[in-house]
Amino acid sequence: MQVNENFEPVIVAFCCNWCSYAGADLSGTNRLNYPANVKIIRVPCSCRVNPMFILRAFQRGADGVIICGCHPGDCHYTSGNYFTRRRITLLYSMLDFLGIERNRTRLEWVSAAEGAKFAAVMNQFVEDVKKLGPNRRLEDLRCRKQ
Amino acid sequence: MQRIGVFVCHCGTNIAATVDVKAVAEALSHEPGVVVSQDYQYMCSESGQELVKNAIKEHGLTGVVICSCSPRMHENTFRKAAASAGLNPYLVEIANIREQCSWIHKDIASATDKAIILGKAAVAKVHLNAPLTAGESPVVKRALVIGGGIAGIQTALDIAEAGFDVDIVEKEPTIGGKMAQIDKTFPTLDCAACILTPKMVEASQNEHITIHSFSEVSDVKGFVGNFTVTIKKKARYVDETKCTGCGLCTEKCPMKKVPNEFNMGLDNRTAVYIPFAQAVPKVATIDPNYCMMLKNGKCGVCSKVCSVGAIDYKQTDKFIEQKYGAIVVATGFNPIKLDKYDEFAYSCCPDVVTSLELERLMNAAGPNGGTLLRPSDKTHPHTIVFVQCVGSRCDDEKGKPYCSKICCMYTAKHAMLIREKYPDTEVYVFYIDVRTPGKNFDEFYRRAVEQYNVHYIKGMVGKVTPKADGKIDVQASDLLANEQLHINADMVVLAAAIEPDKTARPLATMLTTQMDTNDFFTEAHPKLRPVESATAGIFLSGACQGPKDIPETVAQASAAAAKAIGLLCKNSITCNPCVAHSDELMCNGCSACEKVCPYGAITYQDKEFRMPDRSTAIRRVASVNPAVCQGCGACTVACPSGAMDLNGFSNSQIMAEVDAICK
Amino acid sequence: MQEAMIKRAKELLADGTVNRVMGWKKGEFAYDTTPAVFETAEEIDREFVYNDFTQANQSKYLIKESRKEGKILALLKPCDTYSFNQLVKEHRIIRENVYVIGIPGGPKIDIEKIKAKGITGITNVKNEDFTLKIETIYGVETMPFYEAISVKCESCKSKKHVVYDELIGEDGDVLDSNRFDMVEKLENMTAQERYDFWRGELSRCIRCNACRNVCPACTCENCVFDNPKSGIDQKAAADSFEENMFHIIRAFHVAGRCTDCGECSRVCPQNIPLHLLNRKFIKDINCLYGEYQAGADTTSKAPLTDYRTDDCEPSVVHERGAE
Amino acid sequence: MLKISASNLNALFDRIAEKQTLYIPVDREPNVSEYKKYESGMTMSKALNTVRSAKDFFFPQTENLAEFKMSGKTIEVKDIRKENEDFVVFGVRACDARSFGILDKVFLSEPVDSFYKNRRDHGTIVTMACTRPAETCFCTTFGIDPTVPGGDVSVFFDGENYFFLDNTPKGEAFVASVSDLLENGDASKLAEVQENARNIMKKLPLAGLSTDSFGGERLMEHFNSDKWAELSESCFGCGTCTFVCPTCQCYDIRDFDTGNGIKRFRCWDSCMYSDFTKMAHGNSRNSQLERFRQRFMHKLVYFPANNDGEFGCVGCGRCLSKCPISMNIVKVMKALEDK
Repeated sequence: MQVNENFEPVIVAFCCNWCSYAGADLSGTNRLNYPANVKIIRVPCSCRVNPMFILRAFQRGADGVIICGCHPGDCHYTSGNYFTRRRITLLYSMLDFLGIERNRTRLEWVSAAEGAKFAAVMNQFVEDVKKLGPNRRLEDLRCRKQ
Repeated sequence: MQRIGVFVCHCGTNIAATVDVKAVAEALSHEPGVVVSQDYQYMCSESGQELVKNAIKEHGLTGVVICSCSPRMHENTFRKAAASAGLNPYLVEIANIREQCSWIHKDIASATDKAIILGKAAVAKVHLNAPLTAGESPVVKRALVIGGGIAGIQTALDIAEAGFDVDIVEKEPTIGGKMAQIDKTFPTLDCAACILTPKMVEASQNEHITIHSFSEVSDVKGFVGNFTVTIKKKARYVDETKCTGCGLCTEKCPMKKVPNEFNMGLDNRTAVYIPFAQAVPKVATIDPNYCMMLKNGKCGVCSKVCSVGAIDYKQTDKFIEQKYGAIVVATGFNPIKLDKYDEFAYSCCPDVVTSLELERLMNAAGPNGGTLLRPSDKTHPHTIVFVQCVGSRCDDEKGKPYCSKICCMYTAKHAMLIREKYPDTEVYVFYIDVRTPGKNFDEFYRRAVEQYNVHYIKGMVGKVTPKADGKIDVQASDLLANEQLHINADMVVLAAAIEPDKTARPLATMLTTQMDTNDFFTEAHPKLRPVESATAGIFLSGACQGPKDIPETVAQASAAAAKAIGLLCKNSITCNPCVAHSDELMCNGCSACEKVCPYGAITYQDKEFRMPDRSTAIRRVASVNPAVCQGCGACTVACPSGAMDLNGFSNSQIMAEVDAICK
Repeated sequence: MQEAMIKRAKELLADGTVNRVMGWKKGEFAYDTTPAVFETAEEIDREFVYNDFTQANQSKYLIKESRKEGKILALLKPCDTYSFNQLVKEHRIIRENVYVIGIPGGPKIDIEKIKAKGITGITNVKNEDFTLKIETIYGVETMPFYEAISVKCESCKSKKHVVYDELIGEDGDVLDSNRFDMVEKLENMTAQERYDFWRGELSRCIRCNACRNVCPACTCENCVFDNPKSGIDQKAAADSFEENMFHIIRAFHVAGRCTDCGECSRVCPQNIPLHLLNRKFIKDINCLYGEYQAGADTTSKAPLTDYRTDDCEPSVVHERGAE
Repeated sequence: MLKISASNLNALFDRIAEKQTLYIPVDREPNVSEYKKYESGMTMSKALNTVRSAKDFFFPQTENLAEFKMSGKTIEVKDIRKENEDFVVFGVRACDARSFGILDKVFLSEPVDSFYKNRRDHGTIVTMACTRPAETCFCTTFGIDPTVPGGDVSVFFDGENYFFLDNTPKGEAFVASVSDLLENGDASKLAEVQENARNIMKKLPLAGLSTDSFGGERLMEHFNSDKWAELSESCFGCGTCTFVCPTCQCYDIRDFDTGNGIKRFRCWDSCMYSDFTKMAHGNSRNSQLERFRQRFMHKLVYFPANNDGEFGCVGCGRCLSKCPISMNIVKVMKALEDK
């Protein structure tokens, strides 16, 4: 596949407040690099992420969406990420069914201690999305930047 | 019209070295609604906060965006600053341009661009922030302890010690639980009754403690600080207030063939009974399954002999309702039933017993007065085989996947006691692993092996077969010697796995607390909140949360008490205002939100509504109790109509952030 | 069958068990039956009809009807009973106010399949030994019955009534249906092929909302797509994204609740196979979280309000083989 | 009369498409047709009519009206109107041809809708006479003769040849532009074909339907009829009838925030929808009965009252075949008409 070196994808990352957002902070504290393409939105729990938000991001021009939450079993709210896991699995499966590229979506479990993992996950994800090129199958043409 | 102030922090050079903070402030000053946009060396410093406060007053700000370090660091600092300047603290948003920007990027241009986008997202969000007020709800200064074993007793005593009223609900006629049935305790070998019964008496005499024995919790409503609990006092056909516990009725009762639960059915009791001599309350109870009077109206002996007229055959179940601020669950455990373990001949051979049965057989108050005799022929056993992990660490559906934790130690105790008292007895212990973590535990086990010559054999017992001569053939494998063994035993003792009491699951449903697949209550956090349930105001004490020995149980009981006391000390609870709320006009009443709420914060009620066409309709709608909701947001996604939303993280706020980032 | 239903409905009206009967009313042609509520025996005699064309799922009407004074008789086909049960489970239908008679279901005929043969001017359709005799103003035409079976009946999942107070005719069994074949076929395509397929289908959407409004799982007081406060309201699909958005979100909102009654595809004026989206979710749920049939009972936990600690990770989607 | 043989029809299409955009009805599935932009090799559908009406060409489902661009705190308004290109719609039936007249009354009366007018000015409508009507047809109820279909150019088919008759100057220009492909032909068979079709129309199940009981003067009587409750009770409130209808012309105007600006667009609306007529004070029609009544009152009473007795329905029958519950204007008329 041809990779456009100049393509800078827009990546939206939803991070739960208790684990993954703290994990992201930790990767900052440890000065672990990941691309500036990633912009984080803080949510109380990964189970707060409504499929609407994910579609909204793609509509508005995101090229990749990643959701990060506490590891299963470690949810601050005990069960939130278990619901997340089912919902997001089904949603991603549906997007795949509609022919949307699978690698534009991801769910990762990152604990507050896993700063290194957070950076590694983001590096990998940005690279994967770069390979895919701009999101064309699930964008709203009206929102495309002129 | 919104008047938003943006404050960009340099954090010394932490931010300013990689982010052009002046450019960020300049760019954000052009965002809609932004009336002031400034940068400063250290925004969290006293003078930095002053800058924010002054701007709030000077510009009449309706929202504040701080571009700085992580909100996990200083969100509270800036909220407090805003509040002191008269702005609702929840109108402050933080853009994290340090941990999530300046510290991870090296290129100034891209880091600055990103910081601007993060700032724009925060501005977009703060446009939609609503002023929130933390609510308060009063705390009823009374605790309920469910279960009157050593866990429940200890918790109740500790709470009472702090000066709060506490009720114990115990389903049996007496408190004491499993510990009352135990003979000696490891690793000190002191007498269980000697350390437990004084506590039972102390509980019964404490002015702050009320014991509801022979009672069950039948309904729980409400939430942290304000539970309403219905307690069912089961009919015991004896007036507790009159009965003196003299025991005359139990002597005279003609129905003497009732299996005695306290002695694990190894001997009999009468239909009217007091479970054991030191029972608390020491009050008789009539067993309606066996009492001739209650069954067919022919007898009445107990009533005739009772000098205080305490017998009341017409007594019925009574329900009392009481309000509590905190509830502690201490429902304990039971050994599993072994009827599926045919290979150990438990059902067919009386000389194959469980460890708890052995406790009674060896107890001075037990069926044999403390002399260890075979149940079948009352002879002295010379060879005893202990089988470990019966139903524990088990892959199949007969048993439990977990380690029951206490068996290794009590078996060592049993083996040691038998060797001590009956040195002519050979004792074999078949084990998978011997697990002895705990203070003085391993020393204890080694004493059993080294000092008392107990034969520990790593291996499995394959089959136990009763023989015609009254002996028992134990067929086993010795994994270390790699050989098959046959032991000609007189008794076999099975270390049955322990499981949570059967009353726990319906109770968990009433309490809206969570359980794992084994029916143990789930703690709010396995490491950091081990004695709290995820449901606020519900605490966990003892083996209901997982297998435990006595010292651990008591430690957890006191910890649970401390947590309950911490709650009861408060006059009211301040609630997190970032909680879910339901728009009743949009709610369908489908219950999806209720099903995903881990806290039981959502209830439904039928309400009358005036419909747009001016008719009146009764609709089932959800409401969220803000005192119970913890703000996870699971319900907001489960709700298809969007009636459920979350304060501080509303659908529109998050979408505004998405839009700003993707712009 | 129609006679037995009329007889029993009139009996229940007469003895006061019910005060209304929900059924189907004759139309202008042989095939255009309309769901209707009857209040008298005379109305029933005059207009009640049950035939090969009475396809409409009546469960959704019972939300409103079960909240009215008195009790209503519902005549439910096997597939309708699933929707009914699901609505009872979600507290939408008040069960006590409905007397349910289970009636035999399809296969029903889709008039459009007859018209697709070029047959027009239809004045009557008779089913004679599984051959349709279609009378038209241009003469009589015939076609095999099975070629005219409606899409929803072609892959019938169950002939069993999961709820009823009494039955007319015999109860059947849950069937081993082929309903996931098309989903599977699509899954086996490449992402590009799937994208092209769905673009072709969904681009025809005119956002008439027929699929949503007929759907017994879509019973929101105010749909997010109609509610300006939701942030995703839209009146028309002004961009291809919005066509996708509407159908994805709608399928997601009914995931785990959709009984696969097939009404969405039946009513789509543009013949978009919308049921495939719902079936995709049903298939995924069955494969990933264990067999689940919405509406089969009124007590089980719906898959999306439930979880297991050992559920699979979303990577199962990403690892499904090459795109 | 000028004609072209059936075998040469595609040559005609190719010629038209050279100069203008041409739309013809094409089968999507057997006998399910839709208008498509003509590309060489496409075959014209033999189905009686398209699923969607032809109103889309002049009144599309969504249409941008204006754009606002925001830079910082300033707003710039952009007029995005531009002159349309010429186009031809081929194969429009008499009912749809009549619908344009109804839409014209709405959009071309003052104030003139410039978006609509622009499209109308640039579109040439080539109609096709009906020979094989369906049971759902009732255009004759509204005085339409489907064998004389109107439009800028009427086309008649006698089984072998297509005959062209221009009705307007635009039609004349159209015929002239393709005259080298046409030849003079004997149209004698046409009268027979037309007579045959008219006879079929008389035998159709809905042939007896009449508008006698309707019109502006019957307003209060019909508005207050107790039949509406029963008629509307099964209506789900979807917009299928309005969206397949060639004469429904209600729309909503909305703003879409793209993140970089606002696009103001209009889109079809349906009086069947619960938020139709929702205003700041609330909604004046809160029940499905009121909404349902509105649609049929509009077509049968209000519209003729304001438009010299012309009804707002052309009898195309689309709503009869597409309503999910088979409730439609015919059933309404039959329920309300004088017995």
